[in-house]
Amino acid sequence: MHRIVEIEDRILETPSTVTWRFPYAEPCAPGQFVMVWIPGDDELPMSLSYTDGPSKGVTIKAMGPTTRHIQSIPAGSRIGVRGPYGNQFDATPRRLLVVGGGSGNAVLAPGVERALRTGAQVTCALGATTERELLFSERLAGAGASVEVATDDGTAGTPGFVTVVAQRLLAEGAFDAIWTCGPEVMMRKVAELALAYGIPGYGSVERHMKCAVGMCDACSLGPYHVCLDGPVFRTEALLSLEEFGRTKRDPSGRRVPL
Amino acid sequence: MHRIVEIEDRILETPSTVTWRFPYAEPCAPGQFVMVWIPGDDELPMSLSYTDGPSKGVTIKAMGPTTRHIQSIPAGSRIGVRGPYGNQFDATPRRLLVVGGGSGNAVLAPGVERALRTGAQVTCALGATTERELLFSERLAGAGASVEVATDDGTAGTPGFVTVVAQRLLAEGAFDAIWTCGPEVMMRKVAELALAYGIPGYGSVERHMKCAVGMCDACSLGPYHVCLDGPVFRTEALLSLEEFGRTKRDPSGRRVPL
Amino acid sequence: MAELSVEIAGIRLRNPLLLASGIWGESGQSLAGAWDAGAGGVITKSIGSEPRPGYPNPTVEEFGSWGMLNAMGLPNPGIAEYPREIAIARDRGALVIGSIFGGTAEEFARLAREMEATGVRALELNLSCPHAEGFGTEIGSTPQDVSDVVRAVVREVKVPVIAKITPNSADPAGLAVAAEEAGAKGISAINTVRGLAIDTTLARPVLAHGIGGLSGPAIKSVGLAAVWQIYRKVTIPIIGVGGISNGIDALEYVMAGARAVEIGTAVAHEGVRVLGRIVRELDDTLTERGVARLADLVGAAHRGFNVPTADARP
Amino acid sequence: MAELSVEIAGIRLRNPLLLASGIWGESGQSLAGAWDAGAGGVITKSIGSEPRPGYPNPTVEEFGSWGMLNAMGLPNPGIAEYPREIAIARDRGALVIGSIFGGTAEEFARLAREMEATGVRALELNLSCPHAEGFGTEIGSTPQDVSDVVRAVVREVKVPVIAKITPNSADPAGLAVAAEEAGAKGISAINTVRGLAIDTTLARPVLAHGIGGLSGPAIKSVGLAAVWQIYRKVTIPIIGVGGISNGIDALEYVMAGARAVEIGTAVAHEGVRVLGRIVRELDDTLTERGVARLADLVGAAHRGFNVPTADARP
Ligand SMILES: Cc1cc2nc3c(=O)[nH]c(=O)nc-3n(C[C@H](O)[C@H](O)[C@H](O)COP(=O)(O)OP(=O)(O)OC[C@H]3O[C@@H](n4cnc5c(N)ncnc54)[C@H](O)[C@@H]3O)c2cc1C
Ligand SMILES: Cc1cc2nc3c(=O)[nH]c(=O)nc-3n(C[C@H](O)[C@H](O)[C@H](O)COP(=O)(O)OP(=O)(O)OC[C@H]3O[C@@H](n4cnc5c(N)ncnc54)[C@H](O)[C@@H]3O)c2cc1C
Ligand SMILES: Cc1cc2nc3c(=O)[nH]c(=O)nc-3n(C[C@H](O)[C@H](O)[C@H](O)COP(=O)(O)O)c2cc1C
Ligand SMILES: Cc1cc2nc3c(=O)[nH]c(=O)nc-3n(C[C@H](O)[C@H](O)[C@H](O)COP(=O)(O)O)c2cc1C
Ligand code: FES
Ligand code: FES
Repeated sequence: MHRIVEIEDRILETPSTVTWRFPYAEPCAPGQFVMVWIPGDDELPMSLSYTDGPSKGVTIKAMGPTTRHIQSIPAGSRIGVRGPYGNQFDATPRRLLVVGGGSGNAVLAPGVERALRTGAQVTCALGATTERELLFSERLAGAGASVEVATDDGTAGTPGFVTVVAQRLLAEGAFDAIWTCGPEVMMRKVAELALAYGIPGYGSVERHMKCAVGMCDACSLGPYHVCLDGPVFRTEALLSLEEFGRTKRDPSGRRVPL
Repeated sequence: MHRIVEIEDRILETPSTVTWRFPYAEPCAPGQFVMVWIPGDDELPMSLSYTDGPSKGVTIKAMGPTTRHIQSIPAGSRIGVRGPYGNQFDATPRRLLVVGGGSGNAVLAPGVERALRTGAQVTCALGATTERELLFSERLAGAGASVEVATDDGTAGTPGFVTVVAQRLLAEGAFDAIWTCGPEVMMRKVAELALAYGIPGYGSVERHMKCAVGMCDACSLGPYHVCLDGPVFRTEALLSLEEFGRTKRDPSGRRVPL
Repeated sequence: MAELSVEIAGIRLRNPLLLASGIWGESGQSLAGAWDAGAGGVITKSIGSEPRPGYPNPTVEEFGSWGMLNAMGLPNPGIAEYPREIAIARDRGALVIGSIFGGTAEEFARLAREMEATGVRALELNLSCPHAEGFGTEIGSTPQDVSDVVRAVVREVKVPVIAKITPNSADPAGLAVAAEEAGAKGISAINTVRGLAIDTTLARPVLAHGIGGLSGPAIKSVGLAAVWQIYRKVTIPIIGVGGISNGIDALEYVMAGARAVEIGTAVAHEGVRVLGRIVRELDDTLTERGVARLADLVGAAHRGFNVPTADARP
Repeated sequence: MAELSVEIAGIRLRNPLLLASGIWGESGQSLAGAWDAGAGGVITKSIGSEPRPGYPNPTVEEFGSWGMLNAMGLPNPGIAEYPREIAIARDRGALVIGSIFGGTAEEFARLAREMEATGVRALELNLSCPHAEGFGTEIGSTPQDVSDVVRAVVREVKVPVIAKITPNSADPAGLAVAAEEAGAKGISAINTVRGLAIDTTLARPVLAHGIGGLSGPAIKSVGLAAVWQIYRKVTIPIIGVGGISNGIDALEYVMAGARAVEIGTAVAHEGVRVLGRIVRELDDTLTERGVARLADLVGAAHRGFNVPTADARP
């Protein structure tokens, strides 16, 4: 059932990304997502960027018509929320490497905070196209993570892809687990690194979603359904899928290039 | 929902009355009734004559086609049961007078046993047409009640109506409450006695039942519904009803003489 | 305190909650009890020409707390006996609507005359009982049937006539349109949805009649769909029925297009005090949301709503 | 171990549980997954002539654990793209039934030819989607429509044709009879029941399309009633659908007259392992009750059952 809630807080994170905080009593875990309904517009899957306490949050990047429209919706507006759905990030790593890109950082953030609270050592490699688009690097550094940054245009941190930073961190330090979320080409690279270093990897994946409860098949990914078996998968499992990083299904169910 | 159960025990109580014991896990209280479905035949309201433990019981007197058919149904047969429905006898009297007639004794029995277990003094005046039809006098005497009997034909106890015995008991002893169940003319007399002696009276009443959940209006009795507000009523309330002891409704809802 | 009174078919109701037909409707004292409990009006059991005992038990099967199947078989004391029950309810001040059922348009017309004479404020025609051979849905399943019955009744009586429509139809709105064109002053939607339950240990239907009608929360969305579609096709007021058990449910119906609602299955277990509770919930909700008049919300969910096409996206 | 295999429309199923159309039916790997989980067969998503994205979200609203409303809008990749998905499922050994929908009898016939060419073992015609403008119920709501479509399809293909019937009808059995007379070799009943949900704080329908279809436990009794009535009118096998979520539910359908059943909404949250669970429950129940062959129970609830009259009692 949809619950109608008011956006209590609206934070402009970057020029193209907004966070909404809203009251939502359901227990939620890092990695899980909710379906967010903009009445009169679409309903979209959004990972929770804040999972603790009575007030949950999502962080939304402008990608198409609805997510662009979302950027201008004021606090106090009403939205529909259902969920949480899906699985969560493993709660037990001790030395954790996190590799995020773009809005993927928002998906990873609450899990990083939880890991830090339970005493883990967390190193984050966070990527963005440009400095102003960099998401949650301060939030995670403030929480106690060691944060390295990469931007495509070199306006902050290492110039180039975040995977390069990740590769260096893996060469330098020891990790028990790698978490990743971002563009699939990036995640494929991280998955390959995890394999090469023999470290368990976990990646949060996106596919088109409609029902979110494992019925309509919209989100099928190989033998899996992202809404039911994911969104967090072992990167080994992802690597074995011919679709991963290459194709997805459009709303009609046709396979299209990613 | 109907639960289908097997009759585990079948006891011929009198030539016209049979008791069925059956497994039924729902908690039940003295005074409450269940709907008993004879597959292929009717479904009828029956007060519980055994309310404790995993095995409940009903005691059924042959009155018409279905209750006659019931007398010959063997143990091991399957019946449908739903409920329990309705309210219960007051659980707190200390000195209790019980006035039963015919199959009404079965309705009163589990309440008497409960009262005795909680330390009450119980005096029972039990009536029947004839000795062989007398129901549960040994059961209640065995449980510790002081039992007096009346039969219409004088084959046992005081000849004549049980209300005469009740009147004598009321004149002799002191009581905190009177319970009654039997033909309505008998109950009306008991209700008047309760009023005259200023003792709270409770009577269990029958009306035609269909839904048993307070919806169809079949069991309406003045402003009450026997399935919802009863079957146990304060006798004062019953006395105030023009219908009590005089008319009932047939299955079509027409008022007919009792 | 929000203004809850509404007008349907020229009758002002103190609030939009009506006791549904077949619930607490055989006895005048029960009808009066529902009125005293806070109903805006009470609808009688559907009354026919002759006393009718209905089907044998089991007549009811409950599904959890979200549904109920019944096949009562239209038991009723018959139109000759029934006026005394209505008199009891009217003497207590109740606003009574008389429900009738018949096998032909002529029978409906005859019953309507007799029912009108009891002083009821309106008639509800049961064109929609899903389990009575020869009555109900069988006579109300085509626009032509609905039209014939409504026309015959309207000719005979002065009180407003409300047609109660079945959901067991490809097009409930088409039935409503037929009723409006034939002179009905209101539409009630819906009656129960055709259903069946089987006990697998006995390998037989649970209800003595086999087929019955589903009611309760399970059919709320079905009733809402019917009211929604009917609202887009007729101008006479609609009375929403089906699965209402709290104030929000009632409000859903109002926003779908209902001007009043009926409460049936929710009376089970709780009794008619459920009517008072729902009135209070409705009042509290409106007050909380700053809505002064319930009537302003009738059909509110239609405003600004456009049906999207399946080709709206790439 | 009871014998669970059944024959429908000349096809032997290893057990009577089919994955319902529209559930895990867009991708070949999902169909294969349902087969691997234990289904007796899998039915594809209803496929049309062109790729169709379906309606915008929200497309689904859940009611507790007893009901679900959906208006997907028949999204599908189109018949040109779909054969590769069927090939994946067939390569894994799955028994696949192809579901199609169209706007006219001719379109159905054309799709049927193309679907048959993919190697499906039977066709299911979706004559019953309650929320797709111009398709589904709109084309399957009269016996004439059903007859026209079935006849056109049967002429074109060799595989058996199964007509999926709507419950949103005064007489689902009449639709089934029309399908049988037109050459259908099986009847599936039912599709979803027309429904609507409104959010009262927003004063608007919850689903983007407004009207949707109700599924899940709420409609089990509705599906059972349809199967019951159809069984009394046709001789071809019936596939029961609607609200089945355990072995007893499936058995109710079998006793009402179904030779096989489809599982839809029960897949939600649990995934297709629900199919394996229901097969096991069915097997355990039969074994416990000493029934050797499920097929012997088809229609068992009809034996010895007589509809009583309402005048059976004084
Ligand atoms: C599990 C999950 C979690 C997500 N978490 C976040 C998040 O935390 N922050 C964030 O900014 N984005 C997240 N997304 C992606 C987000 O849902 C899409 O960016 C958004 O739906 C785009 O919608 P649009 O209408 O603006 O764009 P469109 O122009 O419609 O599409 C832009 C992109 O979004 C995809 N998209 C559109 N509708 C859906 C849908 N119903 N389901 C999935 N993808 C869709 C399109 O396929 C396309 O790739 C998540 C997606 C999934 C599946
Ligand atoms: C709350 C309640 C508790 C009861 N408890 C007992 C009990 O413990 N033992 C017992 O022997 N009897 C009990 N009865 C009475 C019993 O239900 C009837 O005697 C029985 O229904 C008769 O059915 P029949 O078909 O054999 O007779 P019929 O010939 O049909 O009728 C004989 C009498 O029973 C009445 N009756 C028939 N059907 C019903 C019905 N559905 N509901 C109510 N009355 C009906 C008739 O009106 C008539 O007065 C109880 C009744 C009620 C309402
Ligand atoms: C036990 C019962 C008896 C009913 N009898 C009648 C009736 O006599 N006439 C009628 O028009 N509707 C009858 N109905 C239908 C209700 O009036 C109502 O339309 C339906 O139950 C849906 O509403 P609900 O979900 O609130 O019960 C009956 C329903 C029930 C449950
Ligand atoms: C999300 C969803 C999508 C569906 N899509 C189709 C479809 O494409 N074709 C079809 O014939 N039925 C479709 N149906 C109907 C189901 O096949 C089934 O008939 C109905 O849901 C009742 O069964 P259930 O209660 O087990 O779900 C769909 C149902 C749901 C819930
Ligand atoms: S979104 Fe429907 S199956 Fe995942
Ligand atoms: S038996 Fe139906 S109201 Fe009591």
